[in-house]
Amino acid sequence: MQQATTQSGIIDTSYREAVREAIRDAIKRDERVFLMGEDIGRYGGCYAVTKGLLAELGPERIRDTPLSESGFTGAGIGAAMAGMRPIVELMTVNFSLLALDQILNTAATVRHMSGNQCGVPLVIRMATGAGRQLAAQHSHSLEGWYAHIPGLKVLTPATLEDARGMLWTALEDPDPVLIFENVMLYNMTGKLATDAGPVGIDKAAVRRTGRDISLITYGGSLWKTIEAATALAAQGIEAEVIDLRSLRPLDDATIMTSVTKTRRAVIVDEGWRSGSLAAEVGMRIVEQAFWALDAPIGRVCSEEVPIPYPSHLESAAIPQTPKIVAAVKAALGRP
Amino acid sequence: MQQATTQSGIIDTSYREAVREAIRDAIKRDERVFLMGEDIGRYGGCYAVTKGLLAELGPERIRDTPLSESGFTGAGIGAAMAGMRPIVELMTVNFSLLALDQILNTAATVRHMSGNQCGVPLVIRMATGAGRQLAAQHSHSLEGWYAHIPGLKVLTPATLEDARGMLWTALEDPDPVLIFENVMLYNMTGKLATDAGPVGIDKAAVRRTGRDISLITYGGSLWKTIEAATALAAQGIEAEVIDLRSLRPLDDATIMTSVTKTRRAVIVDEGWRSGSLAAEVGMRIVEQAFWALDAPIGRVCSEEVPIPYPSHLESAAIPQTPKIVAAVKAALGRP
Amino acid sequence: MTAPAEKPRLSREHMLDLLKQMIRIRRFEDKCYELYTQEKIRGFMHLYDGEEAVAVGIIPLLEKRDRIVATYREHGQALVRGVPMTTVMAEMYGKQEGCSHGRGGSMHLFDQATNFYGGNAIVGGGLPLSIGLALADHIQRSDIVTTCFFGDGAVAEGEFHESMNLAALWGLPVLFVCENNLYAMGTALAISESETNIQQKAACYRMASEAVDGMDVIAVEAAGRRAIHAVRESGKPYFLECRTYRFRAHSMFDAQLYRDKAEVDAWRKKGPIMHLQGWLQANQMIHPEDVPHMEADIDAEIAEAIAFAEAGTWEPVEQLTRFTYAESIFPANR
Amino acid sequence: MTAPAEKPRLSREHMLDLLKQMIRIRRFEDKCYELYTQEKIRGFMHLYDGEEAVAVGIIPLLEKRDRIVATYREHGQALVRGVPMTTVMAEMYGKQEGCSHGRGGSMHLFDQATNFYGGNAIVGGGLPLSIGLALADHIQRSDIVTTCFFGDGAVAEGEFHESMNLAALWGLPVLFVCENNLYAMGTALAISESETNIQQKAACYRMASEAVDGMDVIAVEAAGRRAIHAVRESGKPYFLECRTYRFRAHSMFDAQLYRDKAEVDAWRKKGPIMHLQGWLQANQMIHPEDVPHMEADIDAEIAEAIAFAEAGTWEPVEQLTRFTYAESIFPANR
Ligand SMILES: Cc1ncc(C[n+]2csc(CCOP(=O)(O)OP(=O)(O)O)c2C)c(N)n1
Ligand SMILES: Cc1ncc(C[n+]2csc(CCOP(=O)(O)OP(=O)(O)O)c2C)c(N)n1
Ligand SMILES: [Mg+2]
Ligand SMILES: [Mg+2]
Repeated sequence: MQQATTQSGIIDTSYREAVREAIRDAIKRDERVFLMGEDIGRYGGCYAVTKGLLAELGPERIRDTPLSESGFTGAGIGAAMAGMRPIVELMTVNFSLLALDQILNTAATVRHMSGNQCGVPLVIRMATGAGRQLAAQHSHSLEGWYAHIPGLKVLTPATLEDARGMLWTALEDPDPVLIFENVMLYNMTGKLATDAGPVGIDKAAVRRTGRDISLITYGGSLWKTIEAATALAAQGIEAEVIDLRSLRPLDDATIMTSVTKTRRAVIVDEGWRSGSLAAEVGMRIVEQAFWALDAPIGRVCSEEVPIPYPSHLESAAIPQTPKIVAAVKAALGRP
Repeated sequence: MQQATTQSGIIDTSYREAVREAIRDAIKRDERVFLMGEDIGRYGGCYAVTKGLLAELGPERIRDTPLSESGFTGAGIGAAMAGMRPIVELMTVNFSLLALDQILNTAATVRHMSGNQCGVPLVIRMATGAGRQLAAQHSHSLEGWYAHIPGLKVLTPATLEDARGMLWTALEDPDPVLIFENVMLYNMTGKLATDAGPVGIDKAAVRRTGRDISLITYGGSLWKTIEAATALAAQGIEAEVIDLRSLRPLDDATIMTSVTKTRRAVIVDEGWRSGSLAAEVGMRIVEQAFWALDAPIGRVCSEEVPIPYPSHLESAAIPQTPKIVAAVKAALGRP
Repeated sequence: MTAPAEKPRLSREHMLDLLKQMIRIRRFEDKCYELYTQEKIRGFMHLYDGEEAVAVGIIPLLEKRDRIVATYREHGQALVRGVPMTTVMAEMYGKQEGCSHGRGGSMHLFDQATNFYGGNAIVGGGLPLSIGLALADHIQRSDIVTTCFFGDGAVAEGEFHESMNLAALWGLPVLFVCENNLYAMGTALAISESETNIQQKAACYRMASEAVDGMDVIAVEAAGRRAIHAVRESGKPYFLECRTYRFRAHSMFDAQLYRDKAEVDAWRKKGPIMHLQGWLQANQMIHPEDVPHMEADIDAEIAEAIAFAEAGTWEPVEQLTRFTYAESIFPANR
Repeated sequence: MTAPAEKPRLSREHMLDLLKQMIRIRRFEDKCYELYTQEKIRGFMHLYDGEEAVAVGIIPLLEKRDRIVATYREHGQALVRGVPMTTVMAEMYGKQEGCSHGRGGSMHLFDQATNFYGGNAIVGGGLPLSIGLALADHIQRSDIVTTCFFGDGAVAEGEFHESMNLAALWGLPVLFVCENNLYAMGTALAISESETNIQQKAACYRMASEAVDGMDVIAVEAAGRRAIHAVRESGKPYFLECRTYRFRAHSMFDAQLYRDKAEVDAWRKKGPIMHLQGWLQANQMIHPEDVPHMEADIDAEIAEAIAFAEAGTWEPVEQLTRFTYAESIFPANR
C-alpha cells in the first residue's frame, strides 16, 4: 500500500513476495522442508508466488507434480510421517476437493487412530477466495468449512507479517496445518521489517481498537472491514476490528474480551452464509458472552449462490465494505 | 419399536425396509430411475438395505459399481443431465469425500454456470453417523457440513415415514439432493401405513410440543432428544422437539415459531461442534429471534475428536440423552 | 456439416470449409485476446491457438443428437459445434445474452440446443460427466455418441482412470479425445506421466484407440470418422489421442518460462491452418482470393458478435441468486 | 527372520517357520472370530483366512528399517511384522494397552517400533501414503523399502492410478503388493475392472511387475525376494500381484450371497497352510508332531494375548479428546 522507498531495516514488499520469502527461508533453514505442487517450479506458480525458486533451490526442494491432488497430498502426508517437513501447495482451494479424502481421512485422523504414534507435521498451502471473475468452479472460500475438522489447524494470513511469518510456525507444528492465502491479497504491497520472521499462530489480533462494536473477520475480508471501520469512524462509530488469523483453533478469549467491551458484534466472512465460520463465531459469542450482548449479532457473508462470472454480480456475491457498514448500522440501530 | 402384528392398512417394518421399499417403488414407478453404487446388488448393500433388489429389478436398475466414488458419482450427474433420474449410493459419507469434487464442483454448480440450461436431478444416498464402533475413518457425521453448499439440498430422514417418503420427493426435485441415513436407524422398527408414500421435504416437523424450551435436532439424534424430552417431562419440563428433516434449505419459520414461544433453545447435532449445523441454527435464531430469547442457546454436538473405537469413548464423543438433559437444565438454570 | 459418410472427403468445397472453420476460431480468438487487453473479457481465458484442427476435424462429424463435453479451453469446440458466435462472445463479456446467461464466462460455455455440456474448469472434471451422459444413452439404447475433450494433463488425475475403466467396463458410447499439446500449464508431459505415450493408456482398460497428428485436420477428420463410427456401431468407447501444440500462453497469466521460443516457433511451422493451406496450394485446390474472402466473412461475423455482446445487458444485481436452484421450486430465489 | 539372501531357502527349519507363521495368523483369527461373537471385539473385523501366504511370504524378507502400509484386513501383516500379539489383541478389545492405544481397533493397527503405518479403512487410502513414505526415503537417499498392501478392489480407485504414476514417475522405492482375492466385498473382479489381469496395470505406468500364486508361500517368498531386491537396488517401484482367495466372509456382516459355497470349497483345497503342509509331507520334511507342537505354542501365545487384553484397562473417558493434536501443543486437550 506504499511507494517503493527502502529505509534501513524496512523493505517495500508484497504479500506474494512475503509468501515466497517465507518458503525460501523455510527451505534454507531446514533440510527436511520441501515444496511440492502443480506448476510451482517451471511455471513459477499459478499466482507467481514461487517464481524463481526452482532455479535457486533445485527440483528436489521445489517439486513439480502431475495433476494428482489426492496422490501428492497423500505423498506429503507420508513424507511428513517419515520425518520430512513438506509443504504441499494445492494451487487453489477449488482443487483441494480432490484431495479431501487424504486430508480428512488420513492427515486429520492418523495421530488419533495410531494412539499418538504417527503425527503429520505437514503444511498445505492454497489460494482461496473470489474477486478475479473466475466463476463458479474457481472462486470458493472454503477455509471456514475446513475449520470444522478436528485434527487440522487452519490459518488465514491477512497481513504481510503473517504471510511472511505463519509458514515457519506452521512447519514447526507437529500436526497438519492448512494455510489459506486469499487471491486478492497477492498484489497487496507494504512495508515489512527485513528481519521479519516467524509469528505466533495462537492468538487473534486486534487490528483496530474501538468501543462501539466488534467486527470479527479474517483473510481477504480484513481490509474491507478496516475500510468499513474507517468510514464508520467518520460517522462517529468506533469499531474494533479483530483478525482471527487462525480459524481452527479459534481464539475465543480475544473475541469475548472485545465483545464484552463493545456489547455488539458483526462477523465478516467470505464463506457462504449457511454453515459459515461466521455462524460458529456467532454461536460461540452466544454461548460465552450472551449476557453482554446489547443487540443481535450480525454477519456479512457470501450470498448463497455459486460465484457468477460478471464483475457486478461477483462483487454483489461476496462481502463488500458498504454491506459491512450497513450491517454495523443495523446492529447499532442507526439509520 | 413395536411387535410384529399386522392390521389392515398398517405394517410392521423397519427403517431399512422402508428405504428399500422407497427404492423399489421409485424404480417401478419411473423407468428413468435406477440405483448405482458399490455392493448394492450382488452383495445386497453394506447395511443390507438393497438386499433382494438385484434379483427383482435386474442389473440395469440396480447397478453394482467398482470402487470409483468420483467416477460413478459423476456418472450419476451426467445421467441426470441426460434425462435419467439416478440414485447414487455412496455407501457411507466417509467415502463421499472421494466424490466431493463432482458433488461440489459439478452437481452443485452446473445449473448456475450454464445459466439454468442444465439441471442435475440426482439423488445421492449415503449412510452417516457413529455408534457402531467403526473408528475414526468410518464414523463421520458430515451432513451438516454438506449443508454449507449452495446448489445442493440435504435431507435427513429420521422416521419410518421419512425413510419411506423422502426419496420419491427428492427424485422429483430438479436439483441434486443428498439423503443421509443414520446407521443407527436401520434396525429401528415400527408401524407404517401400507399406503405410505411421498412426503414433503420443505418443512421441519414438531415431533413433540412443549412450552419450556425448543430442542432442535435431526436424524439419529432425534430419538435421543425425544428420550431426553420424556425424561425432562417427568421433572416438569416440557420440551418442544423439532426434527429439521431438511438441513438445506432450513425451515426457519418452524424454528422461529417454536423459539418465540419457548424463549429457549438447545440444538442437538451429531456433527463436530465447531462449524456444526447447530452453529448455523443457533446463529439464525440470534439473527431472527434474538429479542425472544431468555437465555443463551445451548448445543449438544460431537466432541472435537476423531471418533475413537472403544464403545465407552465413542459414546462419550457423540450426543447422548443425559447430555441433552443436562444442556436443557443449564439453559433453564435448573440444578 | 453432419456427414457421417465413411470415406475421407477431399473435395475442394469440404477442404475449404475445414480451412474456414479453423480460421474462424483463430480470428475469433485473436479478437478475444485484444478484447481481454481492453478488459472487455475478464477472468481466466485459454486460447486454442494451434489446436484448431482437433475441434474442426471431429465435431462436424457428429450428429445433432450427439453430445459434447469440453474443457476451459473450449471456444473452438463451441464455435464448431454451432453455438452462435454472438452468444459465445456475449458470454465472454458476461452479458445475460450470453450462451450461459453470462454466468459462466470463457470457461463455462454451455448450450443445450447443441448438446454442448460445457466448458469445465476442473481438469479431468468433465470425464465422469461424459460417462454419465453416455450411460443414460446406453440404458436408453440410443446410438448417441458423447465426445469428451480433455488435455494431456488430465491423464494423471484419478478421475481419468475411474472414467476410463467405467466406460470400458460398462461398454459406454464415449469418444475420448485427448488434446495432447505436450504441456499442462508449465508441466511437460515427461514431468507428468511415467508413460508418455498417451494412446497406450487406452489399452490398459481394453479400450480401442488411435493416435493422430493433431496438426493435420484431414488426418484428424479421418481418425475421427473411424472413431465415431466405431463408437456408434459398437456402443463401446474409443480413445483418440490428437498430438497438437498450443502456440500461445496457457492463459492470460503465463510468462511461458517453461519452454523455449524456438520450440514454439518450430511448432508454428506445423500449424494446422498453414498446413492445410499449404496442402491446398500444392494441390491447386485453392484460389488466391479464397482466404481473403473467408476472412472477410469471418471478420463480419466477429464484428457482429462484438456488436451483439456490446449491446448486451448486464443482469440486474437483484437477480444475483438465480440459477442456484430451479426457479419453480425456489421462487424466493428469483 | 530378516534374511535378504538372494536364493530361495528350502531348509526344513525355514519351511516349518513359514508354516508356523501362517498357522499363527489362522489360529489367532479363528479366536478373534470367537471373541467377536462374544462381543469382546466389535466394529468391523476383516479376517485374512486363506491369504496368509502373502504376508508370511513377503514381510519376513523386509529389513527392520523398512516400512509397511496395510489395509483394514491387516492382522496377518501386523503379526508377521512383529507387532506383539498381546498388543494386537488388546487393540481389538479397545484397551489402552493396545498397539494403537485402543483408539483404532481391528482396522487401525499401528506400530511405530516396527514401522507399521497402519491399517487403513479407506480402500486405496494407503497408496498415496506409501508414496510419501518412499518419497522421504528417496529424498534422503536411503535404501529403505516401503511395502504397500492393498486389494483388487482398490485398483479401480483414482488414488491407485495417481499413486502408481507418481511412484514410477519419480522412481520411488515402493513395493506394491496387490492381494487379489477376486472380490471387493461382493464385487467380483470382472464387475470391477475392464482389464482383469491386474499385473498388467503395472506396465501402463512402466513399472516392473510379477504375478504369483498367492496360495503358495514358497512362490510368494521367491517373488517377494526378487521384488524387494529390485526395489532396494534400483530405488524404483515394483508391482507384485498375489493371486489369492479369502475363505471367510468379507467382514462379520456378509451373507456371501455373491459366491457359491462350491467355489469357496474348491479354493479351500488350495489353502496356503494345507498346500505347504502337503508339500512338506510329500518331501518328508515334517514330522507328525511338528504341527501339534506349533499349535500348542501358538495357542499358548493366544491365551496370553487374551489374558493381556482382558487384563487391559479402559482409557478414562476424561481423556476422550486426546490424540487429536500433539499434546505439547494443546495441553487443554489432555
Ligand atoms: C483439478 C485441477 N487442478 C489444477 C487446475 C489448474 N489448471 C488449470 S489448466 C491446468 C493444466 C491442464 O493441462 P491439460 O490437461 O494438458 O490441458 P491444456 O491446458 O493443455 O489444454 C491446470 C493445472 C485445475 N483447473 N483443475
Ligand atoms: C473408499 C472406500 N469405499 C468403500 C469402502 C467399503 N469397503 C470396505 S472393504 C471394500 C472392498 C475392498 O476390496 P479389496 O480392495 O479387494 O480388498 P479385500 O477386502 O478383498 O481384501 C469396500 C467396498 C471403503 N472402505 N473405502
Ligand atoms: Mg495440455
Ligand atoms: Mg479383494
